[in-house]
Amino acid sequence: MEFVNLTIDNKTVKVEKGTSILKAARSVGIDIPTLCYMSLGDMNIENKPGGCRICVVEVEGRKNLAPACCTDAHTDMVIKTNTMRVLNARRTVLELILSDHPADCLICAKSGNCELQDMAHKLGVREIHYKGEMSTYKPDKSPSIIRDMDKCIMCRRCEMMCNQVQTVGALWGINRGFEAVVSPAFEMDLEKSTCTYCGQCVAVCPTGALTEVDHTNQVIRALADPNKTVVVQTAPAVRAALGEEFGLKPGTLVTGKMAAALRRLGFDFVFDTDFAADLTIMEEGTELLDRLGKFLNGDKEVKLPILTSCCPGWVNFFEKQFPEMKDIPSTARSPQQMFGAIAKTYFAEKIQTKREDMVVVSVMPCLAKKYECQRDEFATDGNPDVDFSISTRELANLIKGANIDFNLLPDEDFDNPMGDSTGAAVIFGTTGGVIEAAVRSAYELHTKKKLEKVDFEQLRGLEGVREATIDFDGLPIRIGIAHGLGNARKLLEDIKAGKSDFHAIEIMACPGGCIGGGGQPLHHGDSSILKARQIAIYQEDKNKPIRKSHENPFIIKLYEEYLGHPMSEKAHHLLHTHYFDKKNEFLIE
Amino acid sequence: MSSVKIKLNPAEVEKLKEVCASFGNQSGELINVLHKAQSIFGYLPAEVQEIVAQELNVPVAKVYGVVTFYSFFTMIPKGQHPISVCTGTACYVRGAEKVLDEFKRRLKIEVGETSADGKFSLSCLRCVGACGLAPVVLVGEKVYGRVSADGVADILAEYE
Amino acid sequence: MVKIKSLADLQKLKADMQTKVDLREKGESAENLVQVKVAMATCGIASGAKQVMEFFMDELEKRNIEAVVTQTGCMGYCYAEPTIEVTLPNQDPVVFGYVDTKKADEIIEKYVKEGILVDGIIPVNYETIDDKNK
Amino acid sequence: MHLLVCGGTGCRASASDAIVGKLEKELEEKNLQDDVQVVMTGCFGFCEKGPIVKVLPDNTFYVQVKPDDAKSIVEEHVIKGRKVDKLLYRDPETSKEISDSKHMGFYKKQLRIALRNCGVINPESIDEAIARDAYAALAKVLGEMTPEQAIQEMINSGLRGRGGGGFPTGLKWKFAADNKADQKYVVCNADEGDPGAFMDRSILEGDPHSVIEAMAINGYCIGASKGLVYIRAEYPLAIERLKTAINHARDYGLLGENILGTNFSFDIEMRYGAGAFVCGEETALIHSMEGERGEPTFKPPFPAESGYLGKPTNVNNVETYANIPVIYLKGANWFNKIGTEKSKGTKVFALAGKINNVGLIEVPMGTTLREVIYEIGGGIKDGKKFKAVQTGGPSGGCLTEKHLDTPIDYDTLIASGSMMGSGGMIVMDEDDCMVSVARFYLDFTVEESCGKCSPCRIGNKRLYEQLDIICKGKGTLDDLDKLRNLSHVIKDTSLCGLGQTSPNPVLSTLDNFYHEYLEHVNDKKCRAGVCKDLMQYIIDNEQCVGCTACARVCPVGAISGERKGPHNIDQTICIKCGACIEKCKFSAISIQ
Repeated sequence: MEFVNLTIDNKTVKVEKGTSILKAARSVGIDIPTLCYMSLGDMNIENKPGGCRICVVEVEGRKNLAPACCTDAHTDMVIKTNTMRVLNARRTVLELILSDHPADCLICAKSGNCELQDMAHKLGVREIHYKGEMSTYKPDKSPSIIRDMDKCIMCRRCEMMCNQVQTVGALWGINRGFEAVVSPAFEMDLEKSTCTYCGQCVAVCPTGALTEVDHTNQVIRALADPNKTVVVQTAPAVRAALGEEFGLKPGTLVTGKMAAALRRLGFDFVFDTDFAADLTIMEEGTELLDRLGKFLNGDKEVKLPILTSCCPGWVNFFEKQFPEMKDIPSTARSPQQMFGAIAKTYFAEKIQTKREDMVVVSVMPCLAKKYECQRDEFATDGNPDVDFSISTRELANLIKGANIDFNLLPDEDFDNPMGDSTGAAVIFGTTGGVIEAAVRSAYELHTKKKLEKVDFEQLRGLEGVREATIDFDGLPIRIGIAHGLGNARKLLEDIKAGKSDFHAIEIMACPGGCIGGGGQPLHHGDSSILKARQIAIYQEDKNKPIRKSHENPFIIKLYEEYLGHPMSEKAHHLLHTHYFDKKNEFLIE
Repeated sequence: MSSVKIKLNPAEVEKLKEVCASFGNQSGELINVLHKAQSIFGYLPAEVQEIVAQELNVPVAKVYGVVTFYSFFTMIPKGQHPISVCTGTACYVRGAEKVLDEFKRRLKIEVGETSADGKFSLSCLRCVGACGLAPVVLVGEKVYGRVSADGVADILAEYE
Repeated sequence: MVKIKSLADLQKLKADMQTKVDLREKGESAENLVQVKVAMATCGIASGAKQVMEFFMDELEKRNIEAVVTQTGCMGYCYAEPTIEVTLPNQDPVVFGYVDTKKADEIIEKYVKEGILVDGIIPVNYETIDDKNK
Repeated sequence: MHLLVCGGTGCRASASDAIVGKLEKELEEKNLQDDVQVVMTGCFGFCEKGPIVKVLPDNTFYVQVKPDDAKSIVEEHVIKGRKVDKLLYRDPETSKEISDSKHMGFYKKQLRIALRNCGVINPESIDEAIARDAYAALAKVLGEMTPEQAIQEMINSGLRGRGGGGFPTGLKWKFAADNKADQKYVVCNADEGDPGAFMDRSILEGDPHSVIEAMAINGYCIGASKGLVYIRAEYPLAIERLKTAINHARDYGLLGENILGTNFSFDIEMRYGAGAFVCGEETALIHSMEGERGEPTFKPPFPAESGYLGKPTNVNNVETYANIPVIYLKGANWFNKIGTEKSKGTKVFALAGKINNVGLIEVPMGTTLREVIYEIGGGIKDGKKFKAVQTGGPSGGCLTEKHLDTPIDYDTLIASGSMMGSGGMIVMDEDDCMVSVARFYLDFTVEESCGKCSPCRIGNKRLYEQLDIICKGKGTLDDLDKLRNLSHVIKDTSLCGLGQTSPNPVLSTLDNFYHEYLEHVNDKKCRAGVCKDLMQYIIDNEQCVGCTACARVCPVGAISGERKGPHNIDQTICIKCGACIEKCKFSAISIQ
């Protein structure tokens, strides 16, 4: 390994060759501010267009200032990060950015969590000396995401996520000069674009330009309505991240406090999406075994691999970009929707409440869930199975707004019957988790043998595309895993080309899986946060007394009392779905 | 963008697809393809960009991003007689702005627009390299040199 | 089309083409060259100016004298056709009358090569054609 | 006898192709088509007086020729040997006709290296080019030199990039040569985007083979077998001529496999620009060639390391290439004797603006601005007073009287607050308002900024707005300080050359014409009478006869008055269109 020695603010620094000035400076505690720069290094995600010019520093012998994020450190460089010249330039550039940014911080959704606001604070901007025309764009509200491009600072993070990481191609830089902005084609609404609502653009947006559609008011209204029974479900990944919004260390599990908070918010039943995740394994696992069995028996009608279908961003992706493959994914609905369907039938009957009087709220790490619960196929007579889906961030806002001191809450349990779950369900929150949960059950159901060890380490990790072979008692099952839609695309292209030898593939739209979802507390480019959440998820799994879905007593009871058996007609009706070709059609004859 | 989709001439669409194929449907040839597309259709409406996107297998957002980056590409159909006023420096210091203003005034359109009857469209261009004739105006392919604001009416009259 | 496969090919082509553009190079530096203008109006041609001109062109090249031979209009000395005007570098032009190929040979050998005037000069004030036309 | 007709864009715009047609027709009628050759050449440079027809061998230079003049040229000059007086150039000072271009002030001080064949050969004939030594340098390099030697020769010549930056060409080649790769590229930047600059276009139109040859030499030196020309789509003639030249070179085997019997292979493809000034920046150009938005990326990595398709790439501009074959033929030592200590050779300028002889000129480095403007340019048009000369296009600055005797080279121009740029040179006179000129350039920059980095995207917009406020008479002294600070920050922090130089017109006018800024700010006056908001149209009651003509023509109804009585202009309504002043037959309206 080759090293270089340089001086930054009179400190001698030794770093590996190829290290940027920014990283070199940070390694000795000199925190050069950045705005457009963002790195999730471990996941190979980096945004450094060198566009904002906030991180400029003075390099001796160079005629202009150098951007620290994309200038490599070289031996004998003498760098100053805080001279008069640098400070003036940095502040002037920030003032310029602010001069084209609405000053409505007080009412902005990102207020308090905005990197631009933080920067203005850090640099102590008290006056904007340069004023002039401001960019104005038509606001765009899709079912999941709001685009307010007046607030865009052209950091291009969203564009990078949408194209390089997700290969969705919904957002691109358009126009040039002062009019340049990131937008869908023809400045059409996001809803009409190839957007999957994965929300990764929102997750990385440093300002209020991209935010989620806020449903907290609808939830408050439902809670205040005495005629409504309000049921809440919380997705696995939420408990591993919610604490961050209350100053807790990333990776702190707050399952018990979360249940307590939801109860104090006034939800009538505090349930868990994990319950539905166990149910998903029953249906999806059975479908896998069914297709596998037919396939091995030479049934030409059956196609493999089977792909998971829990992730609504992923469903949107293949419906819009690979509609010709829409018969490959499992028909099992996502846990959110299975939960809603069971809540408004089985459970509603149990508590003798009419469907219309029940409101199902989901708390999700995800923005695509907002769109998913609005899909026509998930409603009965216009009444949706899940009424509102709110993000982890929105839940935190609800709790804060209700004057609840989250950190002082006791740990409480979920309610029954739909609050009980297994360790298999909780790992749905991370990449590799769904397939591991499926393997745990499918193995036992297929081989009729008990698993010696339920931890499948070979399925875990943060590698973008992973593969493993699991021995089903002599039958080698080939499993693929992809997270991030760009990685998913690679596997899909292979299947399309007939090059795939997998029996089952798990796909999650967001890098890291749901722990890195678009609705989670903002990571601001710190990938250690995602890792901590993943560790927490596996910890929760370990803590659970039951770790295989088919052993969940309430699931067993649900089949006994209501559904019959997996893939029964009733199960089909309530728990399965079908997919649509949503590729944009041209109106050309 | 208007929500009403326009109907493209099928023969021209076929030609466009052939153009894409002649460039091996390579995404790197996007700009070359757009040049040819614009010469086929006269402009690049959304529908044309969608076909190009599909043929070259690139997101349509990217095609739009490229189209809006380069001033040579236009999404507005040009008038029957496209008028381009050179606003290069040489023309500027010799009074191109007054000439441009006169065209705007007489045609009642702004730069980048097409007159209501579709007859004239007005655009600016940067230096055709005929600085000796500054200020220069192009109507279609025809070059008018040493144009003054007074001469604008005469030029327009040629096409009335 | 024949490919140029070597330096020799290229040089040969250049040599072939040289004469074609020679005029332009020499035109640029005409005052450093011998200029021969042959009056080629009707009267001159009738008196054999064309042959004289061809003779000059061939012979000057054969004898390795860099010169520009051009035709021009009537010089006004119709009585002495064919007339030619010879301008040596940095000298005033001299007009010769009654030039036939024999005379032409003499002009090349004596005047052009050595600067010695020969018989047949039209005794005028050495007005150049350019001046004359004004 | 040869009749050379200028086929540059400027002259063609004035129907020079019709002249060719007419000449040919006339010659045919007189049965002279075999004796007299009509050739359409590249630009002669003297665009102000175009279309140009040059008659060889007597080197007669006809100016402002119209197609109808073909008859007199053939009948008078060709047949009778008499020069056509009315088509001769007249010296603006002595009013004497000058028939030989050499004696014209415009050409006297010029030294044509890059333009050596422009206006001399038929650009569509490879044979004529070869006769003028085209491809001889390539033959020499391939036959006698190793790539290392050839690069060293280029370094020794001292040639610097003519596209604006002035980076030593030989060194650039060396970097690209030093990076090993299976494929490398040679790129010719022909995306000339400076408003008011047309050097590259003229070279491509007049002498395309010199560029092709130089690219091949470049390819040999760095180990590239592929060349790309990135050319503006707005240059149809240059594209056509270049394509023809490439095809001819291929036919002759001067492009393609095993050139001149060696194992060096090289071919050239065309890529088209689509109207983005920023694509003159090499990383932006490369992205554009790859079918992307032409946004620059941070260097390093330099294209020499990772360029087109991620491969080592060398980018040079057209004029740089045009210099190269001669350098190899005549030797580095010949070339580096021309010019100044640090800037060798010549530079082509597009001379335009308020000057008598607009055109394309090539002068040795070290020529003074005074020589260019007064001797070559023939002084200021209409006897007005010289005010400033703008060099380097939107990246350059405005120089004044006091800079006139500065020898022009890369370094002196930068020291004077301007830059060489690609070679636009715009002359301004007393009627030009320097604040407006700065605003004009910023308007250009704002439109051409790619928008990627904030100082350029927003900063230039704010600069423009500040200048606009000043032009409208609403500026304050404080604004002038802000302009200066903002300009410095934009230069200091922008991502690419566009932003790093875009404030130059502002800074140089602030430095050299601060008094004009002060007048706009303090006195609300524009001495050049350019800023509309600082003018008033006034009707002189004494002169006005009350004919009502002005009131009738006023588009906004700002003029009132009784018939036969004096009229008055309401300044709050007046839009200063000037219609009234044109209509008034009694000189009663004036601008104040």
